[in-house]
Amino acid sequence: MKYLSIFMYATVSFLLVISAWQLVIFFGDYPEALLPSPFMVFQGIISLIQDGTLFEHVRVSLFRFFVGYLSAVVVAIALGLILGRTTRVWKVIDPIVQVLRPVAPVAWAPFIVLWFGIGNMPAIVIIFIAAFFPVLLSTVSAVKKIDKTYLKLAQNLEIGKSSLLLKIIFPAAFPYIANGLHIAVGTAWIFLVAGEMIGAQSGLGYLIVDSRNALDLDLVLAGIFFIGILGLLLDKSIGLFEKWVGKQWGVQGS
Amino acid sequence: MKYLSIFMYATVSFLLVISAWQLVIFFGDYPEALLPSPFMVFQGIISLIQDGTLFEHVRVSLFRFFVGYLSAVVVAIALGLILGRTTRVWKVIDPIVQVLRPVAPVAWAPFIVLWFGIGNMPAIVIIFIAAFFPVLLSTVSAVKKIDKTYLKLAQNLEIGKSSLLLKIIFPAAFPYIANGLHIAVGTAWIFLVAGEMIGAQSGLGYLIVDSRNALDLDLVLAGIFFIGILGLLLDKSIGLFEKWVGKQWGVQGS
Amino acid sequence: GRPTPGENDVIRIGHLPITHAAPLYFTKEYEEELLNGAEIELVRFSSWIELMDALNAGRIDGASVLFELAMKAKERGIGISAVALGHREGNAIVASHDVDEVADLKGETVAIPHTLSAHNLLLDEMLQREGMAYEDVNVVEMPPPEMPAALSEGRISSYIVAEPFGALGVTLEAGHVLYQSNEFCPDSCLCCALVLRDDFMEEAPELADQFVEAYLEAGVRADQQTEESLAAHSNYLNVTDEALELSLGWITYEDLSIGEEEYEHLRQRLIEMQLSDQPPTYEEFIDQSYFEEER
Amino acid sequence: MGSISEQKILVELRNVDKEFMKQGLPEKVLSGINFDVKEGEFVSILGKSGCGKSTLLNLIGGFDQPTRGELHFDGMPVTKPTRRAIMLFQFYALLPWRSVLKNVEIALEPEGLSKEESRERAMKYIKLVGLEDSLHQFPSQLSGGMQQRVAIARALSIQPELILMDEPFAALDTFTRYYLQDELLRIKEQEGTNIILVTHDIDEAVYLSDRVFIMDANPGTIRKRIPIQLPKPRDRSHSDFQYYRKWILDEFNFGQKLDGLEFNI
Amino acid sequence: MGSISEQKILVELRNVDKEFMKQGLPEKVLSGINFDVKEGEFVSILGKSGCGKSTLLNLIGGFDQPTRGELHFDGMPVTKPTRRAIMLFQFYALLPWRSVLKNVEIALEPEGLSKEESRERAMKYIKLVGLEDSLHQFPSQLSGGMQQRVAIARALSIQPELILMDEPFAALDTFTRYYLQDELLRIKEQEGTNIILVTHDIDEAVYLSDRVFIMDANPGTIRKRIPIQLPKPRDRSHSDFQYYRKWILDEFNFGQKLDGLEFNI
Ligand SMILES: Nc1ncnc2c1ncn2[C@@H]1O[C@H](COP(=O)(O)OP(=O)(O)OP(=O)(O)O)[C@@H](O)[C@H]1O
Ligand SMILES: Nc1ncnc2c1ncn2[C@@H]1O[C@H](COP(=O)(O)OP(=O)(O)OP(=O)(O)O)[C@@H](O)[C@H]1O
Ligand SMILES: [Mg+2]
Ligand SMILES: [Mg+2]
Repeated sequence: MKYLSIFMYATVSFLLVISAWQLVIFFGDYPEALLPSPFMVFQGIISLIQDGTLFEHVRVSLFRFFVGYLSAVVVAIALGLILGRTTRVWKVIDPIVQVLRPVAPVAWAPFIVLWFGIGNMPAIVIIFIAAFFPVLLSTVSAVKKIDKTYLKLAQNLEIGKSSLLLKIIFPAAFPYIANGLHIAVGTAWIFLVAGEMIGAQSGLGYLIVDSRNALDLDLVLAGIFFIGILGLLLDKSIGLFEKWVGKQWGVQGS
Repeated sequence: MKYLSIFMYATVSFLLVISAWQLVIFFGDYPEALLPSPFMVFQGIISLIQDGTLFEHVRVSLFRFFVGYLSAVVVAIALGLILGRTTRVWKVIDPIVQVLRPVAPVAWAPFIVLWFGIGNMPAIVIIFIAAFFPVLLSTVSAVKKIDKTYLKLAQNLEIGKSSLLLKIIFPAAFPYIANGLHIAVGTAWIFLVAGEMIGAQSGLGYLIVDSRNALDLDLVLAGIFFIGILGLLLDKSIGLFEKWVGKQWGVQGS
Repeated sequence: GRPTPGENDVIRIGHLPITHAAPLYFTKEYEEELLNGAEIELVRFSSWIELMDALNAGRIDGASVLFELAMKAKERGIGISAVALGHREGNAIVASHDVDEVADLKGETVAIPHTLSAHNLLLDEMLQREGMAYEDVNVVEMPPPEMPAALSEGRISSYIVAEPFGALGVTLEAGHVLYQSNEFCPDSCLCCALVLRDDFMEEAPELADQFVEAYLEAGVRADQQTEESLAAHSNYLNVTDEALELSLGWITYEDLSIGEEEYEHLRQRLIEMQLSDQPPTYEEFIDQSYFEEER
Repeated sequence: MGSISEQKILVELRNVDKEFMKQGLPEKVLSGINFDVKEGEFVSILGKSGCGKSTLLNLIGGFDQPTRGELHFDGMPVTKPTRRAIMLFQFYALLPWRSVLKNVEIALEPEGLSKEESRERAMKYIKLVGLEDSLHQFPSQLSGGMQQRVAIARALSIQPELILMDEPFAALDTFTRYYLQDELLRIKEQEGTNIILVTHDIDEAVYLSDRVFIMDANPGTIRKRIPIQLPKPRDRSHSDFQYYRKWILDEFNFGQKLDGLEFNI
Repeated sequence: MGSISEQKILVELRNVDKEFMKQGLPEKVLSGINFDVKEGEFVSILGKSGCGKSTLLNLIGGFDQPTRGELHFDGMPVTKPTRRAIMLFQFYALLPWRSVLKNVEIALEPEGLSKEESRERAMKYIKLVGLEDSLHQFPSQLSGGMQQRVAIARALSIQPELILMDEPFAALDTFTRYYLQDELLRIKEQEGTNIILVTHDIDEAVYLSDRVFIMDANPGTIRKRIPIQLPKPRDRSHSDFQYYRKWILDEFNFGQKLDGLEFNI
């Protein structure tokens, strides 16, 4: 029932977009090379699927994404848990993070090539950078925001340092960290296109850039379509993951 | 006292970065053109300040940023307040938003150029897109999350529709909307570089891209430095703005 | 698309900051002298993609662009014509110090800026000469500014790209010149072209005439290796004098006319390499009327 | 008692049932509720947590509809909330972004008064609850007790016929609670508003009400109606007071033994 | 009383002051607090909201240090929290991501018991509070009363000499509160733990304690120590009970008139 209704609404919005698009083409009178029609894009999608390249691009992109994202998450959470508890060290690190964070990962491209070369690495590094800061900042602030009662309790029970970090601080901070993970999935995925512009020879970002190079705007739109759909799926999966952890930890609904 | 200590910590972190950087250069033995030294970057910054171009780049970038960001905020909040209250319409719009959101604004470049030309507009449009989705989504979810008691109260008092929206729903949702505004400042600013790659002839993003094309990596780093500092200032200002609104509305601390 | 021709007499021409666009710089530098009253606005882009977007959408009146890329746009139905070359020669194959001959590149990575470029064709030509296949090397597309760094760090073994990046690689001692383009295809390695939008030429034919004439004259001036000309170059290209001089030594701007034969060669190469199905013919795409008037 | 029974009936519930869907199945939360509240009466509904007190109050206020049965307010079926019956919420439902004065004034907006009239009316009721010195303070700057007094002023300013109170003093400390209970009685005397109060505090019910309805849970029913025949003001430590207190306590202890309270807490 | 005064002194406060910085200036929250708690005694500290009750309890527990004065626990100065004196928090401080059993087991971790011993000890105290059927449930699946019972089991499992309780039943409804108060007395009898309880509920203080300390605010001082000389179990509606109740009520009403309660709420 619930899925059926979601599906119905999605269909309505899909039809809405297609008609709006067709109307723009109809009234705007653009050359096809500059604004492909829905049908052309559909054909493009089909051809990508048929010759198997789509599958390959998706596979490569997801691989890069997961390597970059997961390593960023692990490093950022570990660092964040420690930095959140060591106020003075964080005060020194904080200005650095604050200045680095607003810089687009793309701006680092020359240095990324210098240190990490070309191919998979630049995309992975850019996704790493894009995911790292949101997760780090949300972990640090999650640790700082922990209900003081938990800390008092731990003091009172004379719980050891490592137990405190793993069994109390981490789970207590988790809901807020999860929020950071959620935001980071979005931002990191957005930077996939940028990351795959630096010397990559495959992946959805490359597909878009390469099709743009070849003036195949229908394939650009097909690429955009798949990036959007996969981004949506990634977002939903991390939502499910959050729920699953929540269930393990007895948080209901929230 | 408080500002003094912030300043001291910032100085320590600054020195830390500079020394780490110098060490990398020392041990890595990279050609200067590929990894400029702190001193070269400092010289670059000075020369940018002296010939006045820096000021111009900053002015243009901030102008584009504010036009894009503020218009996105106004449109997204207005739409969000309405969509948050009309569940069925939102169910149709939601899938569209969810699929569009993970697509990098850069991927739209061919269409942005087609409709908006080159110069200021692509940067403004890209910043608009980057800011629009976080604000819209946070507004909609803020409206949906409003404490039901406020709505019951409004029903009970028989308060009119427009009063309800402006005097109850908007202020009640504001803290959460403000959170969206905060996130959006960061994301939007990150996309400045991308936006100023499309035919712009000035701005900090242009400075970075153009210096990169000229292999003037010292100026690239100078540009990164200013993007970082300005991003930090923007972030702090929106923080102050939030606090100011909070004060007007009697929210203390939080 | 609807063109937005520059207000009044402003001609908007797109380019990338490379030595290959020098005639444009000189047109701008001597604008008052050459254009009597008209104005040219040089719009600098950071990559070919963005430049093509603007050209296709009619946001600029013309551009100095990779010939092959312009042909692709024409094939796609964009109303543009090539009126002159950007330059001749000036495409060096730069290789790392441990590559002494082409055979050393087997299995190595070679960078080019774009598949639709003279550099790609050049690579293929070079490999063919040495009896190697295109597939013997690992070709990657990457932004030109990243190439010297990638070469220096051993991420790639060679790159072929527009100037001044070749010269920059050499002056940074990241690599050495393996070959110059003229060693493979003398006079027929068409690289960059000046293309104008047809609607611009139709709406302001006199302005277009004036501009192309100025452009050709500017080419002659750009070719002179005088102090003055060097100074003009460095007004537009922010590179060391050393790299600039090296780079200019490899290029000529004197004869910018597009010969039918050399164009046909390029067409065939594109088809051979399966980069294009039906590239436009000489008649469709090349407008040499300016040269005819002159002669 | 005599005089009240002759007065007109303000609220009337006839066989009211309320079901909520729980995991797809309907669950009966209220079952066969029958009672009248007469004009001038102060009625308390007393019951354990989760027995359906808030649900019942929501029905009376028109915030929700009964699954079965009839519900009348002043002779008319209740279909939606109106300004004639104002709910006072447990956590006050003040708008934290508006000052005390503006919190009261927003309630007067739908009456279309002039600015001066509206200000005057608001001031009158703010004075009534003794908050004229905190006019321009925000709710967060007030103690819990003061916040609830603002909510009372807001409710009164509308001059409703009925005020519905959902555990209004539960979040306050004992001393503040005692004080506000006295205030409430004084104001009710002065304004003559009818009040239905929901609470789980036996003392509060006995101290304030003319009648106490005792509720049972699973499903919520009215087990007993106890008229409190004590003169007001009442003395909390007087033996008559203790008599009612003990009576009600025993009622619950009796229930406790039957249901096995241990498993309900 | 006789037997208690001969017993050893467990907690001893001598001229304890506590100041907090408020907008850069020190504000005295507690002033000249002096009292002893003897072994076996159940002491309640009764006071209005904000009078410094929690601050006082934090000092005794070692969570904070007095600005002036001395504080001894079992003859030793208190410098930091220890497992010998366990605090029971108002909102239970259960770890919501751990089941009932694991919430108790984590408290036993520092004792270095084997897995079986630890499980056995946890089970013993979970049974004591009657929650053996909810072993694997999460706190969010329990009612407030059950949650507080888990917290009590956790505190007891450590077998501390002293339990400090900060308004432990304030968030529960009256009936649950009554029930848990009885439970608490039963458990205290069985385990022999000393308890210091902070509350603003007069009935609770009278019902549970051997002695009630009444606090004044601004700055917090102990105004009165009232020994409750009633046999346990006590009857809430007995006249002796009411006698103490009225006495304490009058104490506060007396204070009220002096301070002008209206401006303190
Ligand atoms: N909207 C709803 N949907 C489903 N079940 C509900 C809803 N509202 C209340 N219930 C259920 O109805 C029962 C009674 O709830 P209600 O809030 O009326 O109790 P209460 O007596 O006010 O309790 P408390 O003293 O804790 O406020 C509870 O079991 C609750 O879970
Ligand atoms: N960490 C702190 N910093 C500054 N002031 C504090 C701090 N803790 C408490 N106070 C102040 O000390 C006073 C007493 O607070 P405390 O929490 O001890 O009161 P309480 O009697 O427990 O009140 P309640 O019944 O509301 O819990 C209050 O005025 C409070 O604002
Ligand atoms: Mg309720
Ligand atoms: Mg307290």
